[in-house]
Amino acid sequence: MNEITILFFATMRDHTGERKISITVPENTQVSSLKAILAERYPQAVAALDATLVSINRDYAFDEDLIPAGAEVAMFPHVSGG
Amino acid sequence: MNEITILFFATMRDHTGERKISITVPENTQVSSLKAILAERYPQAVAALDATLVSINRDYAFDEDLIPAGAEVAMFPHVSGG
Amino acid sequence: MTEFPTIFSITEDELDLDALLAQITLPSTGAACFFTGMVRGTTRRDGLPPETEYLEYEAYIPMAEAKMKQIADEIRQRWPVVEGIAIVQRIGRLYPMTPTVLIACSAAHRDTGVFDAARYGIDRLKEIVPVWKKEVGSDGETWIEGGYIPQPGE
Amino acid sequence: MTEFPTIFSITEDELDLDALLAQITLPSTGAACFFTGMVRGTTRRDGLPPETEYLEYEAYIPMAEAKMKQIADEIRQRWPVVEGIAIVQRIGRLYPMTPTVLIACSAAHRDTGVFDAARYGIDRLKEIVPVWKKEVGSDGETWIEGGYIPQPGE
Repeated sequence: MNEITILFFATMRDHTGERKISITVPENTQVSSLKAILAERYPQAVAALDATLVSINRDYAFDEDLIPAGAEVAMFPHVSGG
Repeated sequence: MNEITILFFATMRDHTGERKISITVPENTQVSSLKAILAERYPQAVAALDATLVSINRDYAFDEDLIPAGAEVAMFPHVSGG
Repeated sequence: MTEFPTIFSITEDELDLDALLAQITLPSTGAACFFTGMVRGTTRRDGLPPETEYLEYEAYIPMAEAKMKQIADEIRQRWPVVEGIAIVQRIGRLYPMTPTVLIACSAAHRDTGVFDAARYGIDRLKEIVPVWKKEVGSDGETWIEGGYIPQPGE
Repeated sequence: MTEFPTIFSITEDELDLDALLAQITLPSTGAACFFTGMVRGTTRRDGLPPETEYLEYEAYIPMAEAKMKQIADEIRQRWPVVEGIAIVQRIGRLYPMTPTVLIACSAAHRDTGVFDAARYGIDRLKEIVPVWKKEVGSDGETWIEGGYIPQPGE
Protein backbone atom coordinates (compact mmCIF):
# COMPACT_ATOMS: atom_id res chain seq x y z
CA MET A 1 0.00 0.00 0.00
CA ASN A 2 1.15 3.55 -0.76
CA GLU A 3 0.54 6.61 1.35
CA ILE A 4 -0.23 9.64 -0.80
CA THR A 5 -1.29 13.24 -0.25
CA ILE A 6 -4.18 14.80 -2.15
CA LEU A 7 -4.67 18.56 -2.44
CA PHE A 8 -7.99 20.06 -3.55
CA PHE A 9 -8.21 23.52 -5.09
CA ALA A 10 -10.99 25.94 -6.04
CA THR A 11 -14.29 24.18 -6.84
CA MET A 12 -12.80 20.78 -5.97
CA ARG A 13 -12.17 22.08 -2.46
CA ASP A 14 -15.73 23.38 -2.32
CA HIS A 15 -17.15 20.04 -3.52
CA THR A 16 -15.12 17.82 -1.20
CA GLY A 17 -14.99 20.22 1.70
CA GLU A 18 -11.31 19.34 2.06
CA ARG A 19 -8.09 21.20 1.39
CA LYS A 20 -5.58 18.38 1.90
CA ILE A 21 -5.91 14.73 2.86
CA SER A 22 -3.56 11.78 3.28
CA ILE A 23 -4.82 8.41 2.14
CA THR A 24 -3.45 4.95 1.53
CA VAL A 25 -4.02 3.35 -1.85
CA PRO A 26 -2.92 0.01 -3.34
CA GLU A 27 0.33 -0.05 -5.27
CA ASN A 28 -0.05 0.64 -9.00
CA THR A 29 -3.27 2.57 -8.47
CA GLN A 30 -4.23 4.48 -11.61
CA VAL A 31 -5.62 8.03 -11.56
CA SER A 32 -8.99 6.65 -12.72
CA SER A 33 -9.09 4.24 -9.76
CA LEU A 34 -8.19 7.02 -7.36
CA LYS A 35 -11.12 9.05 -8.67
CA ALA A 36 -13.39 6.04 -8.01
CA ILE A 37 -12.05 5.72 -4.46
CA LEU A 38 -12.70 9.43 -3.87
CA ALA A 39 -16.16 9.24 -5.46
CA GLU A 40 -17.10 6.76 -2.75
CA ARG A 41 -15.67 9.00 -0.06
CA TYR A 42 -17.26 12.21 -1.44
CA PRO A 43 -20.53 11.14 -3.11
CA GLN A 44 -21.55 14.80 -3.50
CA ALA A 45 -18.43 15.34 -5.65
CA VAL A 46 -18.97 12.57 -8.22
CA ALA A 47 -19.66 14.87 -11.17
CA ALA A 48 -16.80 17.18 -10.20
CA LEU A 49 -14.39 14.24 -9.86
CA ASP A 50 -15.40 13.14 -13.32
CA ALA A 51 -14.33 16.48 -14.80
CA THR A 52 -11.40 17.30 -12.53
CA LEU A 53 -7.89 17.98 -13.73
CA VAL A 54 -5.28 15.94 -11.88
CA SER A 55 -1.60 16.45 -11.21
CA ILE A 56 0.95 14.06 -9.77
CA ASN A 57 4.03 15.63 -8.26
CA ARG A 58 3.17 18.95 -9.94
CA ASP A 59 2.79 17.61 -13.46
CA TYR A 60 -0.49 17.03 -15.22
CA ALA A 61 -1.64 13.39 -14.98
CA PHE A 62 -4.24 11.37 -16.85
CA ASP A 63 -6.56 8.42 -16.21
CA GLU A 64 -4.05 5.65 -16.98
CA ASP A 65 -1.14 7.18 -15.07
CA LEU A 66 0.06 5.26 -12.01
CA ILE A 67 0.36 7.00 -8.67
CA PRO A 68 3.78 6.44 -7.09
CA ALA A 69 4.41 6.02 -3.37
CA GLY A 70 4.52 9.32 -1.52
CA ALA A 71 2.95 11.18 -4.44
CA GLU A 72 1.58 14.69 -4.07
CA VAL A 73 -1.64 14.48 -6.07
CA ALA A 74 -3.78 17.56 -6.73
CA MET A 75 -7.29 17.89 -8.12
CA PHE A 76 -8.67 21.12 -9.51
CA PRO A 77 -10.94 22.59 -12.18
CA HIS A 78 -9.77 24.08 -15.49
CA VAL A 79 -7.32 26.84 -14.70
CA SER A 80 -8.33 30.49 -15.02
CA GLY A 81 -5.31 32.61 -14.16
CA GLY A 82 -4.40 35.90 -15.70
CA MET B 1 7.99 89.89 -47.49
CA ASN B 2 7.30 87.36 -44.73
CA GLU B 3 9.16 87.02 -41.49
CA ILE B 4 9.64 83.37 -40.53
CA THR B 5 11.47 81.41 -37.86
CA ILE B 6 13.71 78.47 -38.68
CA LEU B 7 14.73 75.88 -36.10
CA PHE B 8 17.62 73.48 -36.72
CA PHE B 9 17.90 70.16 -34.92
CA ALA B 10 20.52 67.43 -34.55
CA THR B 11 22.92 67.25 -37.52
CA MET B 12 21.26 70.27 -39.15
CA ARG B 13 22.19 72.30 -36.11
CA ASP B 14 25.75 70.96 -36.31
CA HIS B 15 25.98 71.80 -40.03
CA THR B 16 24.58 75.32 -39.81
CA GLY B 17 25.96 76.12 -36.39
CA GLU B 18 22.56 77.62 -35.56
CA ARG B 19 19.73 76.59 -33.30
CA LYS B 20 17.11 79.14 -34.30
CA ILE B 21 17.09 82.04 -36.75
CA SER B 22 14.56 84.58 -37.96
CA ILE B 23 14.69 85.52 -41.62
CA THR B 24 12.60 87.40 -44.11
CA VAL B 25 11.60 85.66 -47.32
CA PRO B 26 9.45 86.75 -50.28
CA GLU B 27 5.76 85.91 -50.16
CA ASN B 28 4.89 82.54 -51.71
CA THR B 29 8.37 81.17 -51.09
CA GLN B 30 8.45 77.42 -51.59
CA VAL B 31 10.36 75.04 -49.34
CA SER B 32 12.77 74.33 -52.22
CA SER B 33 13.51 78.06 -52.57
CA LEU B 34 14.06 78.40 -48.85
CA LYS B 35 16.63 75.60 -49.02
CA ALA B 36 18.39 77.51 -51.82
CA ILE B 37 18.42 80.69 -49.73
CA LEU B 38 19.90 78.78 -46.80
CA ALA B 39 22.45 77.03 -49.03
CA GLU B 40 23.84 80.43 -49.87
CA ARG B 41 23.91 81.43 -46.22
CA TYR B 42 25.45 78.12 -45.04
CA PRO B 43 27.63 76.86 -47.92
CA GLN B 44 29.08 74.15 -45.67
CA ALA B 45 25.54 72.75 -45.23
CA VAL B 46 24.58 72.34 -48.90
CA ALA B 47 24.57 68.54 -48.90
CA ALA B 48 22.74 68.43 -45.58
CA LEU B 49 20.12 70.92 -46.81
CA ASP B 50 19.57 68.72 -49.83
CA ALA B 51 18.65 65.76 -47.62
CA THR B 52 16.96 67.59 -44.75
CA LEU B 53 13.44 66.91 -43.59
CA VAL B 54 11.36 70.05 -43.26
CA SER B 55 8.33 70.96 -41.19
CA ILE B 56 6.11 73.99 -41.39
CA ASN B 57 4.14 74.81 -38.27
CA ARG B 58 4.90 71.32 -36.89
CA ASP B 59 3.71 69.33 -39.89
CA TYR B 60 5.98 67.73 -42.45
CA ALA B 61 6.45 69.90 -45.53
CA PHE B 62 7.78 69.21 -49.02
CA ASP B 63 9.60 71.04 -51.76
CA GLU B 64 6.52 72.57 -53.42
CA ASP B 65 4.84 73.69 -50.20
CA LEU B 66 4.51 77.45 -49.66
CA ILE B 67 5.78 79.00 -46.45
CA PRO B 68 3.11 81.21 -44.85
CA ALA B 69 3.82 84.44 -43.00
CA GLY B 70 4.99 83.90 -39.45
CA ALA B 71 5.69 80.23 -40.07
CA GLU B 72 7.72 78.13 -37.67
CA VAL B 73 9.90 76.11 -40.05
CA ALA B 74 12.17 73.33 -38.79
CA MET B 75 14.94 71.40 -40.53
CA PHE B 76 16.28 68.12 -39.26
CA PRO B 77 17.63 64.73 -40.32
CA HIS B 78 15.64 61.50 -40.48
CA VAL B 79 14.17 60.88 -37.05
CA SER B 80 15.65 58.23 -34.76
CA GLY B 81 13.59 58.17 -31.59
CA GLY B 82 12.81 55.16 -29.53
CA MET C 1 27.06 32.72 -23.29
CA THR C 2 25.43 35.32 -21.09
CA GLU C 3 23.07 33.99 -18.48
CA PHE C 4 19.63 35.29 -19.43
CA PRO C 5 17.37 36.20 -16.50
CA THR C 6 14.17 34.24 -16.01
CA ILE C 7 11.79 35.44 -13.33
CA PHE C 8 8.65 33.57 -12.39
CA SER C 9 6.61 34.00 -9.26
CA ILE C 10 3.27 33.83 -7.57
CA THR C 11 2.94 36.74 -5.20
CA GLU C 12 0.47 38.54 -2.98
CA ASP C 13 2.36 41.79 -3.47
CA GLU C 14 1.64 44.63 -5.87
CA LEU C 15 3.28 44.21 -9.26
CA ASP C 16 6.24 46.54 -9.77
CA LEU C 17 6.67 46.86 -13.53
CA ASP C 18 9.70 49.14 -13.36
CA ALA C 19 11.58 46.75 -11.08
CA LEU C 20 10.66 43.77 -13.25
CA LEU C 21 11.81 45.58 -16.38
CA ALA C 22 15.14 46.34 -14.71
CA GLN C 23 15.51 42.66 -13.82
CA ILE C 24 15.13 41.54 -17.45
CA THR C 25 17.36 44.27 -18.93
CA LEU C 26 20.92 43.28 -19.83
CA PRO C 27 23.56 45.54 -21.42
CA SER C 28 22.60 43.96 -24.77
CA THR C 29 18.86 44.58 -24.30
CA GLY C 30 17.13 47.25 -26.38
CA ALA C 31 13.46 46.28 -26.36
CA ALA C 32 10.84 44.70 -24.13
CA CYS C 33 7.21 43.76 -24.53
CA PHE C 34 4.96 43.49 -21.49
CA PHE C 35 1.49 42.12 -21.17
CA THR C 36 -0.48 42.95 -18.05
CA GLY C 37 -3.95 41.79 -17.07
CA MET C 38 -6.15 43.87 -14.80
CA VAL C 39 -9.33 43.10 -12.85
CA ARG C 40 -12.27 44.42 -14.87
CA GLY C 41 -14.90 46.16 -12.82
CA THR C 42 -17.50 46.18 -15.57
CA THR C 43 -17.91 43.27 -17.95
CA ARG C 44 -20.76 42.33 -20.23
CA ARG C 45 -21.40 38.56 -20.03
CA ASP C 46 -24.65 36.64 -19.94
CA GLY C 47 -25.55 35.13 -16.61
CA LEU C 48 -22.88 36.89 -14.60
CA PRO C 49 -23.26 39.96 -12.46
CA PRO C 50 -22.35 43.04 -14.46
CA GLU C 51 -20.36 44.64 -11.67
CA THR C 52 -17.40 42.93 -10.06
CA GLU C 53 -16.62 43.93 -6.50
CA TYR C 54 -13.40 41.93 -6.44
CA LEU C 55 -11.76 38.74 -7.63
CA GLU C 56 -10.33 36.19 -5.25
CA TYR C 57 -7.31 34.43 -6.77
CA GLU C 58 -5.72 31.25 -5.53
CA ALA C 59 -2.90 29.11 -6.86
CA TYR C 60 -1.27 25.75 -6.38
CA ILE C 61 1.93 27.68 -5.87
CA PRO C 62 4.76 25.14 -6.39
CA MET C 63 3.11 23.66 -9.49
CA ALA C 64 2.23 27.13 -10.80
CA GLU C 65 5.86 28.21 -10.52
CA ALA C 66 7.01 25.00 -12.23
CA LYS C 67 4.58 25.62 -15.10
CA MET C 68 5.75 29.23 -15.41
CA LYS C 69 9.29 27.95 -15.68
CA GLN C 70 8.09 25.54 -18.38
CA ILE C 71 6.45 28.40 -20.31
CA ALA C 72 9.70 30.38 -20.13
CA ASP C 73 11.51 27.32 -21.54
CA GLU C 74 8.95 27.06 -24.34
CA ILE C 75 9.44 30.75 -25.15
CA ARG C 76 13.22 30.36 -25.30
CA GLN C 77 12.84 27.38 -27.60
CA ARG C 78 10.53 29.25 -29.99
CA TRP C 79 12.28 32.66 -29.81
CA PRO C 80 15.93 31.92 -29.00
CA VAL C 81 16.88 35.62 -29.23
CA VAL C 82 14.65 36.52 -26.29
CA GLU C 83 16.94 37.65 -23.46
CA GLY C 84 14.96 38.17 -20.24
CA ILE C 85 11.60 36.67 -19.33
CA ALA C 86 9.38 37.61 -16.39
CA ILE C 87 6.13 35.82 -15.55
CA VAL C 88 4.33 36.97 -12.41
CA GLN C 89 0.84 36.16 -11.17
CA ARG C 90 -0.58 38.05 -8.24
CA ILE C 91 -3.06 36.19 -6.02
CA GLY C 92 -5.38 37.09 -3.15
CA ARG C 93 -8.26 39.53 -3.16
CA LEU C 94 -7.86 41.89 -6.09
CA TYR C 95 -10.08 44.84 -6.86
CA PRO C 96 -11.03 46.35 -10.24
CA MET C 97 -8.27 48.22 -12.07
CA THR C 98 -5.56 46.27 -10.24
CA PRO C 99 -2.87 44.56 -12.36
CA THR C 100 -3.00 40.81 -11.67
CA VAL C 101 -0.58 39.22 -14.07
CA LEU C 102 2.48 40.20 -16.04
CA ILE C 103 4.42 38.57 -18.87
CA ALA C 104 7.48 40.41 -20.15
CA CYS C 105 10.06 39.43 -22.72
CA SER C 106 13.16 41.43 -23.62
CA ALA C 107 15.58 41.22 -26.54
CA ALA C 108 18.15 43.29 -28.39
CA HIS C 109 15.60 44.71 -30.86
CA ARG C 110 11.86 44.97 -31.28
CA ASP C 111 11.72 42.84 -34.44
CA THR C 112 12.89 39.70 -32.63
CA GLY C 113 9.53 38.28 -31.65
CA VAL C 114 9.15 39.93 -28.24
CA PHE C 115 5.53 40.84 -29.00
CA ASP C 116 4.69 37.29 -30.12
CA ALA C 117 6.63 35.82 -27.21
CA ALA C 118 4.70 37.85 -24.62
CA ARG C 119 1.44 36.98 -26.33
CA TYR C 120 2.38 33.30 -26.30
CA GLY C 121 3.29 33.58 -22.63
CA ILE C 122 -0.08 34.92 -21.49
CA ASP C 123 -1.96 32.43 -23.68
CA ARG C 124 -0.01 29.54 -22.16
CA LEU C 125 -0.36 30.88 -18.62
CA LYS C 126 -4.12 30.80 -19.04
CA GLU C 127 -3.90 27.21 -20.33
CA ILE C 128 -1.57 25.40 -17.94
CA VAL C 129 -0.69 27.44 -14.84
CA PRO C 130 -2.83 26.24 -11.90
CA VAL C 131 -4.42 29.50 -10.77
CA TRP C 132 -8.14 30.02 -10.24
CA LYS C 133 -10.33 33.00 -9.60
CA LYS C 134 -13.70 33.61 -8.10
CA GLU C 135 -15.66 36.70 -9.02
CA VAL C 136 -17.46 38.37 -6.14
CA GLY C 137 -20.13 40.92 -6.94
CA SER C 138 -23.48 42.21 -5.81
CA ASP C 139 -25.16 38.96 -6.95
CA GLY C 140 -22.82 36.59 -5.13
CA GLU C 141 -19.80 34.51 -6.02
CA THR C 142 -18.96 32.84 -9.32
CA TRP C 143 -15.93 30.68 -10.03
CA ILE C 144 -14.44 31.54 -13.40
CA GLU C 145 -13.28 28.46 -15.27
CA GLY C 146 -11.01 28.22 -18.26
CA GLY C 147 -11.69 25.78 -21.05
CA TYR C 148 -8.31 24.23 -21.75
CA ILE C 149 -7.48 20.59 -21.04
CA PRO C 150 -3.72 20.07 -20.71
CA GLN C 151 -2.28 17.20 -22.70
CA PRO C 152 0.33 14.68 -21.54
CA GLY C 153 3.72 16.36 -21.36
CA GLU C 154 2.30 19.85 -20.77
CA MET D 1 -19.29 57.04 -24.61
CA THR D 2 -16.52 56.84 -22.02
CA GLU D 3 -13.67 59.24 -22.51
CA PHE D 4 -10.63 57.08 -23.28
CA PRO D 5 -7.34 58.38 -21.85
CA THR D 6 -4.59 59.38 -24.27
CA ILE D 7 -1.22 60.29 -22.79
CA PHE D 8 1.66 61.56 -24.87
CA SER D 9 4.71 63.32 -23.67
CA ILE D 10 8.36 64.12 -24.11
CA THR D 11 10.05 64.13 -20.75
CA GLU D 12 13.43 64.28 -19.09
CA ASP D 13 12.13 62.26 -16.15
CA GLU D 14 12.43 58.55 -15.47
CA LEU D 15 9.62 56.49 -16.97
CA ASP D 16 7.16 55.22 -14.38
CA LEU D 17 5.46 52.22 -15.95
CA ASP D 18 3.16 51.50 -13.02
CA ALA D 19 1.84 55.06 -12.97
CA LEU D 20 1.36 55.05 -16.74
CA LEU D 21 -0.50 51.74 -16.57
CA ALA D 22 -2.79 53.18 -13.91
CA GLN D 23 -3.48 56.17 -16.14
CA ILE D 24 -4.66 53.98 -19.04
CA THR D 25 -6.74 51.58 -16.91
CA LEU D 26 -10.51 52.14 -16.86
CA PRO D 27 -13.06 50.01 -14.98
CA SER D 28 -13.69 48.22 -18.30
CA THR D 29 -9.99 47.52 -18.94
CA GLY D 30 -8.68 43.97 -18.60
CA ALA D 31 -5.49 43.90 -20.66
CA ALA D 32 -2.60 46.11 -21.66
CA CYS D 33 0.41 45.70 -23.91
CA PHE D 34 3.52 47.81 -23.33
CA PHE D 35 6.57 48.26 -25.46
CA THR D 36 9.66 49.80 -23.91
CA GLY D 37 12.96 50.60 -25.56
CA MET D 38 16.18 50.71 -23.57
CA VAL D 39 19.65 52.09 -24.29
CA ARG D 40 21.83 49.17 -25.38
CA GLY D 41 25.31 49.20 -23.91
CA THR D 42 26.70 46.59 -26.26
CA THR D 43 25.68 46.44 -29.90
CA ARG D 44 27.29 44.69 -32.83
CA ARG D 45 27.28 47.00 -35.87
CA ASP D 46 29.95 47.62 -38.47
CA GLY D 47 31.73 50.93 -38.24
CA LEU D 48 30.32 51.94 -34.89
CA PRO D 49 31.99 51.68 -31.52
CA PRO D 50 30.98 48.43 -29.84
CA GLU D 51 30.44 49.99 -26.43
CA THR D 52 28.00 52.82 -25.85
CA GLU D 53 28.77 55.11 -22.96
CA TYR D 54 25.48 56.96 -23.29
CA LEU D 55 22.97 58.29 -25.79
CA GLU D 56 22.07 61.94 -25.99
CA TYR D 57 18.43 62.40 -27.06
CA GLU D 58 16.85 65.59 -28.29
CA ALA D 59 13.40 66.39 -29.61
CA TYR D 60 11.47 69.11 -31.37
CA ILE D 61 9.09 68.93 -28.46
CA PRO D 62 5.86 70.59 -29.67
CA MET D 63 5.97 68.80 -33.03
CA ALA D 64 6.93 65.51 -31.34
CA GLU D 65 3.92 65.74 -29.07
CA ALA D 66 1.66 66.60 -32.01
CA LYS D 67 2.95 63.55 -33.92
CA MET D 68 2.42 61.32 -30.87
CA LYS D 69 -1.15 62.56 -30.73
CA GLN D 70 -1.48 61.73 -34.43
CA ILE D 71 -0.15 58.19 -33.81
CA ALA D 72 -2.69 57.73 -31.03
CA ASP D 73 -5.41 58.83 -33.46
CA GLU D 74 -4.15 56.36 -36.06
CA ILE D 75 -4.21 53.56 -33.45
CA ARG D 76 -7.79 54.40 -32.48
CA GLN D 77 -8.82 54.37 -36.11
CA ARG D 78 -7.24 50.95 -36.74
CA TRP D 79 -8.15 49.34 -33.39
CA PRO D 80 -11.34 51.08 -32.21
CA VAL D 81 -11.61 48.81 -29.14
CA VAL D 82 -8.35 50.14 -27.71
CA GLU D 83 -9.20 52.05 -24.53
CA GLY D 84 -6.13 53.85 -23.17
CA ILE D 85 -3.00 54.85 -25.06
CA ALA D 86 0.27 56.14 -23.60
CA ILE D 87 3.21 57.28 -25.71
CA VAL D 88 6.21 58.66 -23.83
CA GLN D 89 9.70 59.48 -25.08
CA ARG D 90 12.40 60.32 -22.60
CA ILE D 91 15.14 62.71 -23.76
CA GLY D 92 18.46 63.95 -22.42
CA ARG D 93 21.55 61.92 -21.57
CA LEU D 94 20.54 58.30 -21.14
CA TYR D 95 22.83 55.49 -20.07
CA PRO D 96 22.75 51.79 -21.01
CA MET D 97 19.90 49.75 -19.54
CA THR D 98 17.72 52.85 -19.11
CA PRO D 99 14.18 52.75 -20.56
CA THR D 100 13.87 55.55 -23.12
CA VAL D 101 10.50 55.12 -24.73
CA LEU D 102 7.16 53.56 -23.91
CA ILE D 103 4.07 52.74 -25.94
CA ALA D 104 1.16 51.18 -24.09
CA CYS D 105 -2.33 50.27 -25.26
CA SER D 106 -5.11 48.93 -23.07
CA ALA D 107 -8.43 47.24 -23.89
CA ALA D 108 -11.07 45.01 -22.33
CA HIS D 109 -9.38 41.77 -23.44
CA ARG D 110 -6.04 40.63 -24.82
CA ASP D 111 -7.45 39.45 -28.16
CA THR D 112 -8.44 42.96 -29.21
CA GLY D 113 -5.28 43.98 -31.02
CA VAL D 114 -3.39 45.54 -28.09
CA PHE D 115 -0.19 43.72 -29.10
CA ASP D 116 -0.49 44.87 -32.72
CA ALA D 117 -1.47 48.37 -31.63
CA ALA D 118 1.59 48.77 -29.41
CA ARG D 119 3.80 47.38 -32.16
CA TYR D 120 2.27 49.82 -34.64
CA GLY D 121 2.83 52.65 -32.17
CA ILE D 122 6.56 52.10 -31.76
CA ASP D 123 7.03 51.58 -35.50
CA ARG D 124 5.28 54.86 -36.23
CA LEU D 125 7.13 56.71 -33.48
CA LYS D 126 10.40 55.74 -35.12
CA GLU D 127 9.07 56.97 -38.47
CA ILE D 128 7.49 60.33 -37.79
CA VAL D 129 8.18 61.66 -34.27
CA PRO D 130 10.98 64.26 -34.44
CA VAL D 131 13.44 62.85 -31.92
CA TRP D 132 17.13 62.25 -32.58
CA LYS D 133 19.89 60.52 -30.72
CA LYS D 134 23.64 60.68 -30.69
CA GLU D 135 25.68 57.73 -29.49
CA VAL D 136 28.66 58.62 -27.34
CA GLY D 137 31.27 55.93 -26.76
CA SER D 138 34.97 55.42 -26.39
CA ASP D 139 35.49 56.19 -30.10
CA GLY D 140 33.60 59.47 -30.15
CA GLU D 141 30.13 60.61 -31.12
CA THR D 142 27.85 59.21 -33.81
CA TRP D 143 24.46 60.54 -34.76
CA ILE D 144 22.02 57.70 -35.32
CA GLU D 145 19.71 58.35 -38.26
CA GLY D 146 16.51 56.61 -39.18
CA GLY D 147 15.67 55.80 -42.78
CA TYR D 148 12.05 56.84 -43.11
CA ILE D 149 10.88 59.76 -45.24
CA PRO D 150 7.48 61.05 -44.13
CA GLN D 151 4.91 61.51 -46.87
CA PRO D 152 2.48 64.42 -47.28
CA GLY D 153 -0.23 64.17 -44.63
CA GLU D 154 1.93 62.25 -42.15
